[in-house]
Amino acid sequence: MIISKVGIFMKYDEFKREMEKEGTGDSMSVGAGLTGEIILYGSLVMVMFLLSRVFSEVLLAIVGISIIGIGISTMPLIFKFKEENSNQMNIQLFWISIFVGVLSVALYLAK
Amino acid sequence: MVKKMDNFLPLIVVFPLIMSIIFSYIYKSKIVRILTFLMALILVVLPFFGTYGTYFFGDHAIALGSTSLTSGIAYVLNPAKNVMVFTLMLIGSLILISATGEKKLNGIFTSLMLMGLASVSAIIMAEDIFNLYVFYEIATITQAGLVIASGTENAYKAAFRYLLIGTMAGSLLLLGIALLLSATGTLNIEDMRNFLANNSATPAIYGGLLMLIIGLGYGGGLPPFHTIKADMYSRARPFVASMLQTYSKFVLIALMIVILKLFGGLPYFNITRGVLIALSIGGMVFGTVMALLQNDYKKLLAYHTISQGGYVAAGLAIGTPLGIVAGIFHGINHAIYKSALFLGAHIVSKAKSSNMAKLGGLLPFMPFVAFMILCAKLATIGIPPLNGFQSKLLLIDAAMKANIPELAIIMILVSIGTFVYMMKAFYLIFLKPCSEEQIEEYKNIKISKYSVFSLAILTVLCILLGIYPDIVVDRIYPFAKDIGINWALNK
Amino acid sequence: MGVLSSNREIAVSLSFILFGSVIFYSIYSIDVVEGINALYTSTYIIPNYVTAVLFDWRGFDTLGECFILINSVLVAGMVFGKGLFNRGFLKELYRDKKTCEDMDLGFTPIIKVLAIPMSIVLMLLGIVVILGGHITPGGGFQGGSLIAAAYVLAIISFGIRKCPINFSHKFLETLESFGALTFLILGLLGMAISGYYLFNVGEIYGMNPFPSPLSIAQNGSLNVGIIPYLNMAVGLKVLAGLSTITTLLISERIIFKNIKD
Amino acid sequence: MDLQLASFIAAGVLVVVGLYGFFFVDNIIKKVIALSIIENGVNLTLVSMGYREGGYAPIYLPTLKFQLFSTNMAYPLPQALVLTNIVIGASMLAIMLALSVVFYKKYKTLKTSIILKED
Repeated sequence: MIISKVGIFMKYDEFKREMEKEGTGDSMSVGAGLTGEIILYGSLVMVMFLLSRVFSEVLLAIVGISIIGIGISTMPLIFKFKEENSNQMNIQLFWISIFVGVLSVALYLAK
Repeated sequence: MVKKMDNFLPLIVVFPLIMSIIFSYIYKSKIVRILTFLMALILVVLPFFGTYGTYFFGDHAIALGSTSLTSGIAYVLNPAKNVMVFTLMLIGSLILISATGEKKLNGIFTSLMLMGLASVSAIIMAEDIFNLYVFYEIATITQAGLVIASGTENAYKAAFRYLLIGTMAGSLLLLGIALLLSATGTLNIEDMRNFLANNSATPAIYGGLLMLIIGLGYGGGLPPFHTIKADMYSRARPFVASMLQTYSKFVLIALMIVILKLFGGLPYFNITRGVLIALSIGGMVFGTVMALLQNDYKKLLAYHTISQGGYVAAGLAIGTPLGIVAGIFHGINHAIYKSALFLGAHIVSKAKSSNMAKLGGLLPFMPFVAFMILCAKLATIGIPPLNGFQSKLLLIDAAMKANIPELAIIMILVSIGTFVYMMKAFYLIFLKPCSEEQIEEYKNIKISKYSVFSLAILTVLCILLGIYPDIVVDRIYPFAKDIGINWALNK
Repeated sequence: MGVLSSNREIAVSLSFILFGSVIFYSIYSIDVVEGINALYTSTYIIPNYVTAVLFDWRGFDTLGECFILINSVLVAGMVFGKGLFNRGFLKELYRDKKTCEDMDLGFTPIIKVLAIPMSIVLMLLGIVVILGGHITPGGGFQGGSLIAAAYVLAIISFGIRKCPINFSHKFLETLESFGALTFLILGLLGMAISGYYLFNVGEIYGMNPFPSPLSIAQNGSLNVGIIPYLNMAVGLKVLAGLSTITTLLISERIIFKNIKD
Repeated sequence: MDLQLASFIAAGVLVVVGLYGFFFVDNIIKKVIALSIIENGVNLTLVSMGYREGGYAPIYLPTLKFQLFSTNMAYPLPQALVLTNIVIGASMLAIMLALSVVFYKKYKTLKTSIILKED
């Protein structure tokens, strides 16, 4: 089955194992986690579409979507994502500082 | 002698402040409970004291002569702001009523609640940007205090984080205000808007805009500040959390309106609008994805608040009149159904735990409460005929009319996620089969009548606004038309 | 940031440099527009223009700022166990009575002898600064914080138990509530007379609320209105608020009292 | 040298140094101090905005001519805003210090990475 190798569909068992580590391995939670993964990717794809439309760059869309595709085939993104969203002060400060940096670039340099 | 004016608008802010001092002074006394109840009743009528129009504090109106600027502090009340203040006060009153059922109610808690209500209504009405900053800081300290009130170690930590980052964001916001003051020479929002529209941009103005957005992100819980906010909501008592989320929703709306008012029509605002839309998409997606992973009911609700905040921000960030109406309307709806959900969580948490894996089978013990919680959940997912449906429909309509179908698709995707975790929570709490011992435990649960009363009123409001959305929308529309601009992404 | 990986350190430094330069550039390129200041500088209300802006033009800001102080005293009290829903965490922390020692830094007699006269002089100066706030440099905040500083000086040099100048906690609370309520009610007075909140009432039934000497007059305007009273209210509130915060931070007894029941 | 510009530069330095301390220093008390430095930088920005070359302090003395005084005095508005902001800063500081006292009691350390770690 070639298709299952690139999808996240084969990863169900791995996903379940990962979630059991945190004590939330029942089927409902795993389903919810998978939904989260799909929403994350889906919104990334949509954002890529939007960006490519705003900047009128077809190439950006293609490159972005293929990067997302590679991301999908390698690993579940969502656990990484959860780590980044933890409430450890240092990680929060890291993201805030990245945010202010990106914001200042967006407002000042890209006008 | 000046001609006497009969506008009691300041009482909306001042009366809760006076009562809050009295409450903090008599905090141990036995009459606190009765007074709190009375205060809750008074709060509902307070928003009707003001008459529409601009109110000048200390009779310092628009100065004639050398400058035609407003010299003092001005507040503006219009139907849209009145609806927001009324919603805020109503929810505050219902929370105070359900707090009277608490065993350890004390005056300090009531006092903080009242200060928060006064300061957030001041933020909504203020037409003066420094006054807005002062009340923004009061709201920050109040929220930290309300979290600390629950007294656990985690609550202390959440409040500490919130204060540390809040002080930074507040200082940067003030820096922005200082930059704008230096560039425009005024603090009044209307005058500032006129100045900005007629003069070209300087680096100081860009800096001011940047700092205002940082303040907005913090006050409204947009990413990357969402983890701090979610932490706060989940660590506070659930019925306190319903108040906290109401505060930050209205702070978000008020600050967004200020930014739109100041910069909305300017040519260099396009990139900022993109940034704001990106932030709101981030809020929606991050909130939902994190909520899908949670196992604790309170945390789930906390992240759900973040994702709905993203919706509100998205509507306002689009900036067309329809988008602004949709954003404000969704904010009001969200405040209502989310308070209902948190109150439901408060009732459920009487069953010892908020960990969903340990709950289950609660339906036979509180069928009426379960029904109301289900109503609120359906409202948040966006199922007709409840209020969430109406505002989400408006939001998606606004996104389509601005020619951003991608945003609409993301909204629908996020709604699906909301459906999944809300139904998961409902199943795990109310429907899942449970053991005999648990049933024995459940028999001892005493449900506070006050909480159920508040929950019932909120549910009725959900249905009412779902069937007659025009009650709110008609009041917001003229205001939105005033500050919104029509545009569409034509590429 | 402590525990971050080196890639992250680089990213964070880069974005910090960007943000810092943006802040620096914005502040550097400030070009002050006169704007509303033209009105503030050309209108005579009282000799001290800063106080005029604080209490007349922008009185409501000052009110809000008073409430921040009150709020902070409340919340700081809450951190130390006042009015919590659940005191389990604090009870666990402060279980052993041995740690209940009030701060006494063991200063030498020289400091102890000098501190009291100095703090008395400072307090008197503070009172002068508050009362003359509308004609001389100073005002409610400045005077209030001077008095609070004097009190802090006394407590630090003697320790809170043996300090000769000792305000009780209840007294300070009363003072603070009284100050804030006075401010609010003076605002309501303006509303009753003119319809505008915090209106600077010039006369009440033909009486001048604060008769002032002719020598501070300009253009025949003698009237300072209610500003001196507002100054006093703010002074009381600030001195009580700052002293309460110090007492809270310095003494563990309050925590033990709060978590006793 | 232009005194106002120098003052603005100093304010910018204070804000940036404060932000550095807030983002990069691990000690919680130092973080709080850094926040206080940011605030002082903002206050300095505001005060410098009121500066007038060779101006008078905004206190009217009857010996001065009013016309001369009013055209040459420093702007009072930023100074009033600073007075307000100082009290705001002090109150925030008080709560944060109170919380630090409690956490020091619990953890016997001031490291942010230990006190505010993930939970």
